Amino acid sequence: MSMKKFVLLLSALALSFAPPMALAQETTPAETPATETAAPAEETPAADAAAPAEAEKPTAEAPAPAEAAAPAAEAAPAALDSGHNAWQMTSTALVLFMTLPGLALFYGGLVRRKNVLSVMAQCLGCACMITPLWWLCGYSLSFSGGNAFIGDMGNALLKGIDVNKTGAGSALISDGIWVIFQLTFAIITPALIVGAIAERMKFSSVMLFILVWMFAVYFPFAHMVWGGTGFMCGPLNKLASIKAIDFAGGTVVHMTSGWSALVLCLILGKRIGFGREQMTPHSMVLCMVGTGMLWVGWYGFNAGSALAADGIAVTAFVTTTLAAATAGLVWALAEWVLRGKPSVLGFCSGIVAGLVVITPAAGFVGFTSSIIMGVFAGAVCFAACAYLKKALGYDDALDTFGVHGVGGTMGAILTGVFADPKVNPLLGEGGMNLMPGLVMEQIKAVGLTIVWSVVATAIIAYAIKFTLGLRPTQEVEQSGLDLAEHGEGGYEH
Amino acid sequence: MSMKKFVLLLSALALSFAPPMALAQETTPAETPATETAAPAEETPAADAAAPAEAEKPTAEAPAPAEAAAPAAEAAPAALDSGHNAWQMTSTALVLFMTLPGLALFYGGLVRRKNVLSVMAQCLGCACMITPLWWLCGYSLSFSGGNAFIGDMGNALLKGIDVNKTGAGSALISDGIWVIFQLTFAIITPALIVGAIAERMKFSSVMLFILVWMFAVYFPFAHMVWGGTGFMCGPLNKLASIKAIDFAGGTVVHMTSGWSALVLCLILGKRIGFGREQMTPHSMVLCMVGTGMLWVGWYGFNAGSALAADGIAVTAFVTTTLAAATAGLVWALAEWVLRGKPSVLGFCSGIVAGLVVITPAAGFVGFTSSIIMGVFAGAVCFAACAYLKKALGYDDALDTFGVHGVGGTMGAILTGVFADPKVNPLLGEGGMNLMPGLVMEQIKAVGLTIVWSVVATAIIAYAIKFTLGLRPTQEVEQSGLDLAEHGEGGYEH
Amino acid sequence: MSMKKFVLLLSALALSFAPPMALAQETTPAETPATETAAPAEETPAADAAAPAEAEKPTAEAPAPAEAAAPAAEAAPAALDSGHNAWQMTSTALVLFMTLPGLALFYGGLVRRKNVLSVMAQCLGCACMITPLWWLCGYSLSFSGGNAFIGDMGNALLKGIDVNKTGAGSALISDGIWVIFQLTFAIITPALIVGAIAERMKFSSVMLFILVWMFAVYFPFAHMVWGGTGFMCGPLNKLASIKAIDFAGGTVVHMTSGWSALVLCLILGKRIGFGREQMTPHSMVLCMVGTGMLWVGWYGFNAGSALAADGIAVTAFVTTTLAAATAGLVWALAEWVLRGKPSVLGFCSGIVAGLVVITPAAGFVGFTSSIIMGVFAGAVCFAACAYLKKALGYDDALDTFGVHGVGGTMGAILTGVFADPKVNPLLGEGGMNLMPGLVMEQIKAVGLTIVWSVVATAIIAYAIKFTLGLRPTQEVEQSGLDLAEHGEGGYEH
Amino acid sequence: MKKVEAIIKPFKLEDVKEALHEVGFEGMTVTEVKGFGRQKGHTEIYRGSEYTVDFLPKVKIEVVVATERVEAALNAIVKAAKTGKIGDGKVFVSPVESAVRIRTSEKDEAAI
Amino acid sequence: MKKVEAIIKPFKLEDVKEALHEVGFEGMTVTEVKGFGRQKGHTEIYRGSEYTVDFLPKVKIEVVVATERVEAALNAIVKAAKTGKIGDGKVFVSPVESAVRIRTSEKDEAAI
Amino acid sequence: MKKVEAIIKPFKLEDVKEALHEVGFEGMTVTEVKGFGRQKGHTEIYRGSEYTVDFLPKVKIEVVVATERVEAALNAIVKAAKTGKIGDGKVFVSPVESAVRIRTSEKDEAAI
Ligand SMILES: Nc1ncnc2c1ncn2[C@@H]1O[C@H](COP(=O)(O)OP(=O)(O)O)[C@@H](O)[C@H]1O
Ligand SMILES: Nc1ncnc2c1ncn2[C@@H]1O[C@H](COP(=O)(O)OP(=O)(O)O)[C@@H](O)[C@H]1O
Ligand SMILES: Nc1ncnc2c1ncn2[C@@H]1O[C@H](COP(=O)(O)OP(=O)(O)O)[C@@H](O)[C@H]1O
Repeated sequence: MSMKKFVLLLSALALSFAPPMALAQETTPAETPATETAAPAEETPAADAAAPAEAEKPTAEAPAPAEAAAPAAEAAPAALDSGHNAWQMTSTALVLFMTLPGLALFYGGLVRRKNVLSVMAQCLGCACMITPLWWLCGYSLSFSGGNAFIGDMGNALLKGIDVNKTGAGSALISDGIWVIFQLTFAIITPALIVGAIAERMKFSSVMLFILVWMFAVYFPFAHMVWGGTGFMCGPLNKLASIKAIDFAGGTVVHMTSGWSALVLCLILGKRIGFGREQMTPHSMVLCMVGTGMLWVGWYGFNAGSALAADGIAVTAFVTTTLAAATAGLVWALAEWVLRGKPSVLGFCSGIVAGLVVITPAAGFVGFTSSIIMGVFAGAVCFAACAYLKKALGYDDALDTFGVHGVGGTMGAILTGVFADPKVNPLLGEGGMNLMPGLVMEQIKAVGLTIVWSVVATAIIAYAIKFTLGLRPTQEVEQSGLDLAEHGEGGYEH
Repeated sequence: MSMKKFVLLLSALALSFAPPMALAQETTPAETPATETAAPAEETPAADAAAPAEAEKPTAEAPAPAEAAAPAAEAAPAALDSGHNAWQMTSTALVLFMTLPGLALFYGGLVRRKNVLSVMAQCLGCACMITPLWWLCGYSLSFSGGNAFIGDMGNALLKGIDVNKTGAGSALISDGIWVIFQLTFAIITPALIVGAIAERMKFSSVMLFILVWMFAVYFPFAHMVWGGTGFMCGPLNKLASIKAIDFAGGTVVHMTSGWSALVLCLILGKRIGFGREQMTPHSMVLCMVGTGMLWVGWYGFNAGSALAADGIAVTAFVTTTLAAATAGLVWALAEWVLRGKPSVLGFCSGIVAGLVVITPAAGFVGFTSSIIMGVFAGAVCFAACAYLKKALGYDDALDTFGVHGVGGTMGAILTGVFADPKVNPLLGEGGMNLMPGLVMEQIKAVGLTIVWSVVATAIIAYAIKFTLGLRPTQEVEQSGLDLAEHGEGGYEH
Repeated sequence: MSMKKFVLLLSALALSFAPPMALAQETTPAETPATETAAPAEETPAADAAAPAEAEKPTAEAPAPAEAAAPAAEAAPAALDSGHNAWQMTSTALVLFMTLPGLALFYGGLVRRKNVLSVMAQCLGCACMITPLWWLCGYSLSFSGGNAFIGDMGNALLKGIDVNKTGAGSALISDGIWVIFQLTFAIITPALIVGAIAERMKFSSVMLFILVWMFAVYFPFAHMVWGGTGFMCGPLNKLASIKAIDFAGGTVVHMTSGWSALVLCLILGKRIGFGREQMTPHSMVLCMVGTGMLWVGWYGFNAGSALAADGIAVTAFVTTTLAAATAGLVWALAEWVLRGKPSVLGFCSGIVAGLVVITPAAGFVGFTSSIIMGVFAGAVCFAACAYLKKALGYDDALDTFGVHGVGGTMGAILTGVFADPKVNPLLGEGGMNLMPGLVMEQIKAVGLTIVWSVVATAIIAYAIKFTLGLRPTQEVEQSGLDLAEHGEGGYEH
Repeated sequence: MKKVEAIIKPFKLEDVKEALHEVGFEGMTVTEVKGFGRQKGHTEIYRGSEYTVDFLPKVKIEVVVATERVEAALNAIVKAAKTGKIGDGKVFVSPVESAVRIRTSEKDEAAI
Repeated sequence: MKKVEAIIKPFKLEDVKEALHEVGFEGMTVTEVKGFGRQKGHTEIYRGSEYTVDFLPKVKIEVVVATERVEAALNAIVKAAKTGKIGDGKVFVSPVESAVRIRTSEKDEAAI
Repeated sequence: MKKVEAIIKPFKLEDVKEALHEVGFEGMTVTEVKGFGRQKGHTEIYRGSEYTVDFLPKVKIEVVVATERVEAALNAIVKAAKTGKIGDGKVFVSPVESAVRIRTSEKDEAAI
């Protein structure tokens, strides 16, 4: 089976990145504990380092590690700032809005009429399942202490989260809103995978896959990239093995979901009738509405990742806008030139691609860089969806891989290329001094993310395939998942 | 007529709660004036009492009574805080978003195609009619001075509302935004009733009913629960006869609308063909989109009710999220186990039920309590809609009673059970010392709300029934209200 | 051709306003340079003048001119205020939301099914094209120095925009967010024109028209009205030839787009089958959803135009609410009385009309004035759409002129009538002393806007007509623009 | 065999279906159609533009029946669909020469 | 009686309806259908996936007429529906044996 | 000429169309219909209210063919549409007396 071969090939390719990682991993055990146990005041990472450069807010983009922030708080108790806190609540609402109903509409419009509710149910299922999970242990495994790869159970049941304290996320916003802000990221990431496997996977299997995947991929990555002791958290962890940067989730969100989506859709197989039947979007109108909501919500995602209503947030706001629009324009123009017509789906896809690509870079790059990244986003993701998919023949139903996988990977690397300490002093010598060799660190982070996502997804997917099974019966698939799996139709008959 | 009997039964049941209320009412005439005339500085309720516990914001959830805030303002003029004010404006926009288009979509998707616009027109009608009414006298009757049951005309035409002053709602947000924030609550409450009577009531009668209902039910309840001299405003009124708490509108919004909806739909009668014809939702897609918007908008509703971007707001934000998702999960799981399939409507209904139940509790309970309340919300409201309605046979078209009536009532009582002074110091001994006997006070508040809503609605509904009439002709109802009442169709034919 | 005559008539009418303008223009060359070169400290306009009246925020509504703010900043460096900045980011997201997907839905629902995507593509095209243009030179031409009519290239490529600096827009928000806030206005303005020419203009011609129109109309007007050296910027430019006021874009946004829309739709001609075929909205549901989003987003538009989360923002928030609802009520009542039925489109049209009319006045008028303006908005725009259009016979497909042209013009004039220095001290003697003769100044501004928009649009439209051509072939128009121009259908077939 | 084809008011579909069931017709095919006839359509006004929607939504029911059972089908339909108001619709009867049940390849009377 | 059944381009519906009215046919039933024939459909491209939509939206008009008026109906339709371009459609005539007006139970010619 | 009218399961449309093409039928008209028959519909539950949706979505294909080619069309359809499960549908054949191609006014066999 060519599909099987493709997965093997991919795993091989993925593993070729592994050696340096393995090395890196070996070295950490020795170093990482040190961070946790000792962490002397003068080594407190981001919090102090960035302070002189940007007096009002210690961390420029990511959480001050809990253990680091605590002593600092004692010395000079950081007060909840109403403005920063207001922005963080707004941002959190905006990121939830991206999934419900943004992504549900974007994806829902692209499937066939008979499957629209199944996609929406999967988005709702993500929100409703992951939220209590986050309370139970998800947040804790992602952000509470732990080693370089995963947190511990210190904040299980959100124990120890005090709304009147700050420092878990940044020194100026409530720890409580930080928890929910991060939750909204944990909700949308697996929901993105839904796009690749749409129209042909059992609801029970989707939910089970996501449940396991959160432990196997999401929590570790949230911890590794944004945790104070994380393996590749350049901005906060002086001892990080990979000193990479990721402003709002290029690796954590888009790459993990994009690459997992590819693998899962390969293992799952193509939709019945793929390449033979019409599988046109049943409502480009819904898709366009979802795009608008995604764009608007993304301001919470990117500018909210500044964890303050400050200059860095504004930088993220500006670069997000410029990249999204530019990529939308480029994609539509590419269609116009190469296919004769600029389509609404082209504009929408380009906009989302631009948003994906700028995500890891949003608070690290300058305005003009974001325009250039937008051009890349539009052009490369267009090519991935229009040519690469055709050439390789996998059935990534709604192009999760083409947009989030390819775009996320490209964005992570370009972030290394365009990152600018003048834009974000945390990168510079006054901060964490991350500039030297940054591109290589980004590539390492990209490699680790691909390997991990591909391998973990393959294992989970095969495990479910041989137990619960992945696909519904042919009859169910042909008559549509909405009726068969949810007992409802999207529209009155 | 069994319907008539049911209404009688209900009124009887309702009145069985009355005696303690009546007693309470008798005692107030003597006490209430005292609040207004004397109100010596040291008795100034919430404002001062809560101050030490939570220095940055005097009132934890509800308006500082105008008369109390005024002198305080002179002593130390409370300045408009840009962050709190920003959050209040955002919240206000979010609550309007809940009605337009959130609720309009949620309800609009659930009716049959031929009635989708009628539901939307009723939502629009609420917004457009109640806004000028609020300016005229609604705000004033709700929040300006007055006695224990209703305000006076002191702020009619919004006279005396100064955007640069604070204190009407809280000491840190502009009085102007407080007025509009409260307006958005006054808009959505009657709009909720629309769900129960959908598809079979004349537009003119709906609007007339709502107009009278605002005076008979909404303004009094807003005043009683959130007014500084209110009959059951525990947090602000030391002399309140019922020392109940209601963070964001369990009694004021969900119970009044839910119980009124039940009575109105009983008096109105069933839709033609009820139980015989297919009355399936014409677009679960719209319903799901509306649900997403309701969830997002509800952050304005609940976290906005903190009247500040502070820790209490964050508590409300967190508990709202946890309860909504948990209830959605529980409802869908209940369907899965009991009916074989988890439906999109199940997720959506559960989410809304969770939001309803947490509303009165949002800023008063801890994280884990909100998860428990979410479980109750999902399970009990599911049972109410799936079994109770069937057993009793009333035609609550879109389950306003099952979700808002049942959920609101349960939420109000559970708020008493789970309220925690460690979460909100206002409840504790350093604050208003509301904990002793709180559950009983909540039950009294619930009883009064049911009696008042049921009786008032019955009177108004019968009055309209015997004058203007409630229902359109059979032909109009069968061909759909959209064309007959609004001269339009929801979709091109 | 009656159409040609009408355009001529209009131009004649337009030019009859010209003489006083011409005069005004003549006098400026002498005065304007002075502003730029000298601009002595004591003449620094708004920034200082308004300061005593409203200590916390120097400019009440519009940008402090860059050159004026700079020296002030040196003396006492204005810090980025987290609350104001948070509100500005929220507002910016809200204004984008108005276009994507708000306006796209509002307009998209009103066209026939076969053209829904073409309207959406035009909205997307505006966002994606104008954003990079804004970065390239649009912002600079609008807000960087320059003469009384147009800015210069000082901020091309957003050079010199520093997110950590303030003053470009107001002294308390980041210059970066000011740039993007203004961008969202630059996006929605041409998108409004799309409504008039819907269903019958080539996509390429629409985009080309808009591209040129931005240079010919939008950038100049943004500069003239809101630029510190602008020709008719009363609040900031002591030397302005027309001392008019426009809070959030009555002239800049609604009048330019409304009048241009009228001229363009006249030159373009009517849709094939106009007056003979059914051209009913294909989905009033989408239109209603769009209306809700427009209303909610408009809070960003109007209250965001305060450039701070202060009392003026709250004033704008309140007046916006009151005017929108009142106008919606009045329009629906007018239909009810005159046509027998209140329609959803009536509510929606009224709401939008109210929002348009209050736009120039939002932060300048009192509450009760906004109710009166709402009544005018509902009544006059209803008459314009229901009677004027019929009488004159032009095919303004979605009533851009009837609502934005007529409403914007009326709003600009009524702003002069109802402006109140007690509401906004900037208008009074302690501020810029704009009250004397304000109505006449407003009328001058209105006249200049009409002349300029009409003439510029006529020239651009004829130029495109005789080169690229304006209309698609008859067959394309009849089979729908979606398939022919974008290769997609709005809904599955 | 004959095809009995009825054009009726949409809200009568349920009644007609039941009436047909009662006299033993289980199979039928239903199509949503637009009808023009004496019954007037309605007027819609959108911001001053008046549109007369001259068609009315109708439902077409097709039942193929053995020739001797035409009368039974016809009567059942007419009785159930009648409201007595204009626009109730028509029933047409036309010849069908053969029928095949796809599943079994049964022919003619056996197929329906 | 005969059934005259025309499959035409959708945008010609209005013209055909008027033409039929002019020669005295008031009643008709219209169905939205998809047509396959010589006329080619169009191609849609969604992110690189090409779909040939091989059907075209058409409208089917059914008029039941007295046998002697078939020619009149046919001519009216053909004249009004013709554009001369491929895909204009067809008209088919087939026998109808009886008709009933549901409202009045009138039969045959009186029913249509 | 005859009209061959088949009511089939929607997902078989593509197969039937191809089968007809293969034996030389290029033109046909397709309508979305709802079928009632022995095949059971499904149940939908909305918050406790159960609805039995008793119709099933079907597709109706109409091909007008020369009398001698009826058999070919019939066979092609039956073969392609068969799944062997209940609800596969029916094919009906009925007489057509004349046909006109609107574009050219060609008549009868030449028109189809
Ligand atoms: N000659 C006809 N051919 C086909 N359908 C017809 C014909 N006349 C009427 N109909 C159909 O019957 C429906 C009802 O006819 P109408 O004249 O309105 O009322 P009535 O059936 O009461 O006479 C029409 O809407 C149309 O669908
Ligand atoms: N044999 C047929 N049976 C039924 N309908 C047909 C047949 N041939 C064509 N049609 C219908 O007529 C329409 C027009 O036919 P087509 O071959 O495209 O063009 P023309 O009518 O100009 O020859 C088709 O789309 C189809 O709906
Ligand atoms: N007597 C009939 N007249 C018209 N259509 C029929 C008739 N009987 C069945 N049909 C159509 O054929 C479809 C299939 O019939 P059904 O009885 O369910 O299964 P089968 O074709 O396997 O016998 C039905 O859904 C209906 O559309």
